Amino acid sequence: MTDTARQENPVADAAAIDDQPAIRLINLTKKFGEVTVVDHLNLDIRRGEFFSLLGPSGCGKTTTLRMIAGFSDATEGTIVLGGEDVTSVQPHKRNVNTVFQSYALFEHLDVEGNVGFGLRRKGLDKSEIKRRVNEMLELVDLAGRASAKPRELSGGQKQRVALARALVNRPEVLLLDEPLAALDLKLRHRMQVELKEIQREVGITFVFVTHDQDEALTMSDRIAIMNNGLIEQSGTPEDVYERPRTKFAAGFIGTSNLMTGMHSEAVLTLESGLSIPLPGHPELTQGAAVSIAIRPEKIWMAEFDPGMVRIPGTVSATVYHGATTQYLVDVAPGVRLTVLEQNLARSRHDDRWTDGDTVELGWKPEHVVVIG
Amino acid sequence: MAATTIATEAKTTHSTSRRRRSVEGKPFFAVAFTALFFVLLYVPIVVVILFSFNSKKSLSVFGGFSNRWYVQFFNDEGLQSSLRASLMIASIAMVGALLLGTMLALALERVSSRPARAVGTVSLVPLVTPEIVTGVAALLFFTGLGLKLSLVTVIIAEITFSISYVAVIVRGRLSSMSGEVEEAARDLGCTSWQALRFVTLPTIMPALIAAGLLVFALVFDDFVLAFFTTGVDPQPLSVRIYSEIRLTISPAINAVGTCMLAVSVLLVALSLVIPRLFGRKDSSLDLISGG
Amino acid sequence: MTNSNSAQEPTVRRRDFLRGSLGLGAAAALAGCGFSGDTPAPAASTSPSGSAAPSESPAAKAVIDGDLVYFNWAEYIEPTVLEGFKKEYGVKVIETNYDTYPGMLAKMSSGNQYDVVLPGARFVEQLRNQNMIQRIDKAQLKNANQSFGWGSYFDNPWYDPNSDYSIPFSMYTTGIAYRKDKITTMTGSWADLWNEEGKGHIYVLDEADEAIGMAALLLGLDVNTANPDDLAKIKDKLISQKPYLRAYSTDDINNLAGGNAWIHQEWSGDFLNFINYTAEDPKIWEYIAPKEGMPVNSDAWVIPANAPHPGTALVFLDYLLRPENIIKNIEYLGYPLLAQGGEATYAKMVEGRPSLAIDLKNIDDTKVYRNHTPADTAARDTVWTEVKAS
Amino acid sequence: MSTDLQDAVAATLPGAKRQSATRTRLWGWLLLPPAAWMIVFFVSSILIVVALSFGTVNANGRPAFGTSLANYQALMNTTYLTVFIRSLVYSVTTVVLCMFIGYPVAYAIALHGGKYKNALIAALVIPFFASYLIRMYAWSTLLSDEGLVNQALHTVGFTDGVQFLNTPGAVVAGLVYGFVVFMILPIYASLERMDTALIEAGKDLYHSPLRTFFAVTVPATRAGVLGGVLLVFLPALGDFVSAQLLGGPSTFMIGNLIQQQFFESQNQPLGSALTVVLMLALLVFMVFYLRATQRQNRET
Repeated sequence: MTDTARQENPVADAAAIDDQPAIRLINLTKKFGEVTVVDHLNLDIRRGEFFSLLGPSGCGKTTTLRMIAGFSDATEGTIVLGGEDVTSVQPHKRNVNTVFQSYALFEHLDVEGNVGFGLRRKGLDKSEIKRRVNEMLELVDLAGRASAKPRELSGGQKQRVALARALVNRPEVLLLDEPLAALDLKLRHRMQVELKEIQREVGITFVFVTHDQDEALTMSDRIAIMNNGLIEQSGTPEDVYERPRTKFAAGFIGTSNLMTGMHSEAVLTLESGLSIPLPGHPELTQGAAVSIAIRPEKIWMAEFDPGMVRIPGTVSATVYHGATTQYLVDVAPGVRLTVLEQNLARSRHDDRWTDGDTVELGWKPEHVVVIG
Repeated sequence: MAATTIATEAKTTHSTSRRRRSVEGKPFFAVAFTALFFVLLYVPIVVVILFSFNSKKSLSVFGGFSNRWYVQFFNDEGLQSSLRASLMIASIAMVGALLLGTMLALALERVSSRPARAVGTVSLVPLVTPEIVTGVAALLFFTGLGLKLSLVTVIIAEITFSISYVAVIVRGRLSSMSGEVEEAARDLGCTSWQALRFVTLPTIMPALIAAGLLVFALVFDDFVLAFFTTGVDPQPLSVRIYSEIRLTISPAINAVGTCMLAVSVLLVALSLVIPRLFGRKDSSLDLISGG
Repeated sequence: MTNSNSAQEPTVRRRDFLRGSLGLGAAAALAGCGFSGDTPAPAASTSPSGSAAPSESPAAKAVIDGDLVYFNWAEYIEPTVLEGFKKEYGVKVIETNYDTYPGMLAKMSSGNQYDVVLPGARFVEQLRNQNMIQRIDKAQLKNANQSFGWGSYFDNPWYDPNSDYSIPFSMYTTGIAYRKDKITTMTGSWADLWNEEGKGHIYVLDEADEAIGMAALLLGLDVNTANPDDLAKIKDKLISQKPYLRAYSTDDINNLAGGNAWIHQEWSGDFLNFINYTAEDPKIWEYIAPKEGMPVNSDAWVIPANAPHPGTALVFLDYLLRPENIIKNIEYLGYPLLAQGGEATYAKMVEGRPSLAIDLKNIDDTKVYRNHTPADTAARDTVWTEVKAS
Repeated sequence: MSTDLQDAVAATLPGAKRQSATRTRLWGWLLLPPAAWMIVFFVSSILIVVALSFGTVNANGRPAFGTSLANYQALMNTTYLTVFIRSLVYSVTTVVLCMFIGYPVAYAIALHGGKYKNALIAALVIPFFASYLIRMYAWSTLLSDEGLVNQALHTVGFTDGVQFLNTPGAVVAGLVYGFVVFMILPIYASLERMDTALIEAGKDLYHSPLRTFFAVTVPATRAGVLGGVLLVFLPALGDFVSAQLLGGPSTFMIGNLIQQQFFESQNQPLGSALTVVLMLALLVFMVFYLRATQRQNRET
């Protein structure tokens, strides 16, 4: 874990960042009594990027967001916003805005009143407010509903009002706290696309908190995976998906087949006695405990290429998903791998395996991710 | 929301299963019983109104219509000053209880420390204490401190008694308001106070109105506390009514009662209408009744 | 305010204080010793003679010095008389009412400040002994001769030597009212309150003195007795009456008018007022003077020691003593007022109803309610509480 | 205990819910004025009552603090016990009657009120905002022996008339009339909150609507009923107006006893002791009540 932290250390990395980051968190820590919720977090978020904090509930992602917004005081550490230390600045003086999970719309005001709230607090003149509010309502596709009260709006509309209300202030950073969690699946997918488009259009840095890995993968420029108050790994979606650096990262994003054993001479020996060839990792020390992860879709069950690692197994369960079929294959006592096969046009129904079939599994050595 | 659902549900069952229901007869019983209940509820009210127009000085024989008791009421300086005193007590107690009760509700919703919970519990005790106990306690407290009993002592006692009503109603509304709403206000440039003023208070306004009207009505009509704590100032109306009905026959009291009734109809009507002016579909009555 | 008995007062107070603060801590200390309303100087005795000379306060002058704070029974004054006072002197009357004499005393003791109060005779004595009322300078009253100075009994009544502290107002007897159309078996005794015919329609006044006094007369005892044996007999007697009773109530006029009462222990004036102003058919009503004797009592105006406007109070009392106002009040209230000509006016009103006649001679006889020592008062109160509670 | 009480009381009242805490110093400061007010004017006044209950009446007939148990000894008397039991019987009867009257009314309004629901609730509340004393007084004149009700009965042929007033029944009726609204509103609220799908499901399951009512509706509204019990029982036990205006010679309640000690017998210490006993009785009731609500919470 300390490795991760060091890698993210902005001081060490400073040379690599040409531009000043939108947000820099240095040793940010939050404790509630004895419980440490955020633990010496170091993180840079670049200007204009769509950055996601991804993690299970209770991992500290929302607390981090609340500290950035100023709703929660940091126990320790520094928050730098656009080059300025804002650690002890009141929320209303920080140039960030938040889109809340519950939308937190003001029930006594109509849509226009809600969206213009921040501008009125800033004391802008009326015509300017009106202009910018209308512009923003156009952007979020709510131009016709300016005088509706929040309770008359649908969930998706409320969501867009909340977004407009925050964006209209042109914050340096927009914080979004699981803003799509309350929407139904279909609407959520639509809003994901819209949000991403709006972000591109306005060019504001988005910090997006979510526990939904699909959401994070599809929308983000970069993702940080958080667990127990620490960042396990950060990088592009492809990075974190293809090359998980920790067991948690491997397990949390997508499904992974995780196996731990003893490494010696390019072979990993599991506790159950199963030996798995592990070529191409000269960096590994002999006799060390090593975990490997293989994505289910990276495992083949037929038409193997040369150079693949191949081991036998028995199908214990099949789950038909339409476009894919998921197989659970026992390769050794207590070792069950998940395999995902495309149901391609060329594969015939009869070709599929059923429970109890003896099969062979294979994968390319480069698809095996070795975790420290 | 739930209300509409139930209403629609009730309507559908009504049309689809009329036959079965008439066999079992329960809703008819309930409805007929309710009708009877309302009749009994309003019988004395009708009597009060009717006899306020009686031309005779009698509460059992109606001798024809006359406005003599209203004339007497409007010329009776004692009753007038009592009415003014009660209006004043109710207004000040309403404002005081609203202020303190709302503070209490806001604090209790947000502070969960041990002392706060203790205060919360204590503030609820008056709700479950018979008024005679509160009255006795207030009397002993004021006389024990050597304070002169006056409208001020009545107001203090009434505020003490009413804070809990306000706190409960306002807390009910606050707890259904997400804490994020205030954060949103601060996020958009408000200080804590501004968030309270521009967002929280407007949001809970219907609850404040409901609580205010309830307290006004309860205090205006309250007899026991006023009886124990009133001094030589003009007596609150309820206390004067009490001494009059105990010792004399005074149909002017019916005129007073009719006027009070008219005012309370107005108040309740307001509580139904005002929230609509704030653009809310539910009314303060829902809050009073907990709906 | 000085007091001849004040020498022993501090020790009593301090002892109370120590007891209180030691035993009860902050709350007791906060409220001081004897609790509130332990007014200026507690007198050592409440002896019926009232001989303990009360304080000499500088007597007030009959000059308007503010609005009148008036404390009386509800509607126990002719309305135009009160109106006339307000108009003539341009002051307001702040009126509060009591519904029992002890209730009146409780309100006065809790520190409430009134200008004029109308206590019953024995309460006048009690207030005087406790220095709660002030001396009334008769020279300030132009109409004082209406009540005093012509050989009137009230030059020196039993409850207030020389009438130094009070102006007598009305007097009354307590008897029995009944309906001739419902009850045919009256015997002219207090035992009629146990009448079989009237069972369930009999009322007794909700006042300790009246109820205990009535039972005492029936048993041939002193109306003021505090003897434990007597009280035990009285208690049994009163409890034996319960099956016959409709209720204990001082709401007498309502009870008569509503038809609930066929037999009612009744004040003479209320009865007269009832048949004159309220009764549908006055002829069916009769008032009897029980043969065992009737309690006779009176009341008097006083000015509390802490009255905020004693000047206005004196002006008001003088105003009440004007002959025309005396007559108006007698006719409205149905009680004879204790002033010149009052008896004659009253006598005319009760012509043909001899049982309502009141003889001034009886005003200090044995059937007048007197004050007791605190222990005796407590004993009588306990009997009354137990009777009502049982 | 204290938080239990808070929750239990809160549970009986409209819209009450627990909530998370967002801390700001502001809120702490907001707590100060009401807390100070309650401590000064409520808590300390109750303490004075307790203190004075150990006091005595001095030679002057005035109350004084003390450490005497005499007032409590005086209460060990069959007379006071009678009054206590009588008050309990009246209050419990009142609660039961309010339940049987209030439930159908709340049920009819909540489930069959349709669009008139709000109007009906308003109609229910309005009389309770007009003077309680005047309404009681109106009843007493209506029901008097020659009042309108008996006049009506007379014309129908009941020549003897019926005595309604000055009976224990009249006192209880007065209490029911005075407090039934406190039973109806919580039941109404819980019926409103109830998921009507439950009734539908119940009808499928039990077929008979009556059985559905007892198996589904009644349990679902138990919280409302318990709340109503609390809100009716407590004021009924301490009432003295009903017994005074409608009662007979033997309907004295604790409230009357306390009032008598304060305003007639001039024995404030004894009155205080009675008040303390009343408070203790209520405390015992509250403990049982809390157990009941907790059991209810566990079951649902």
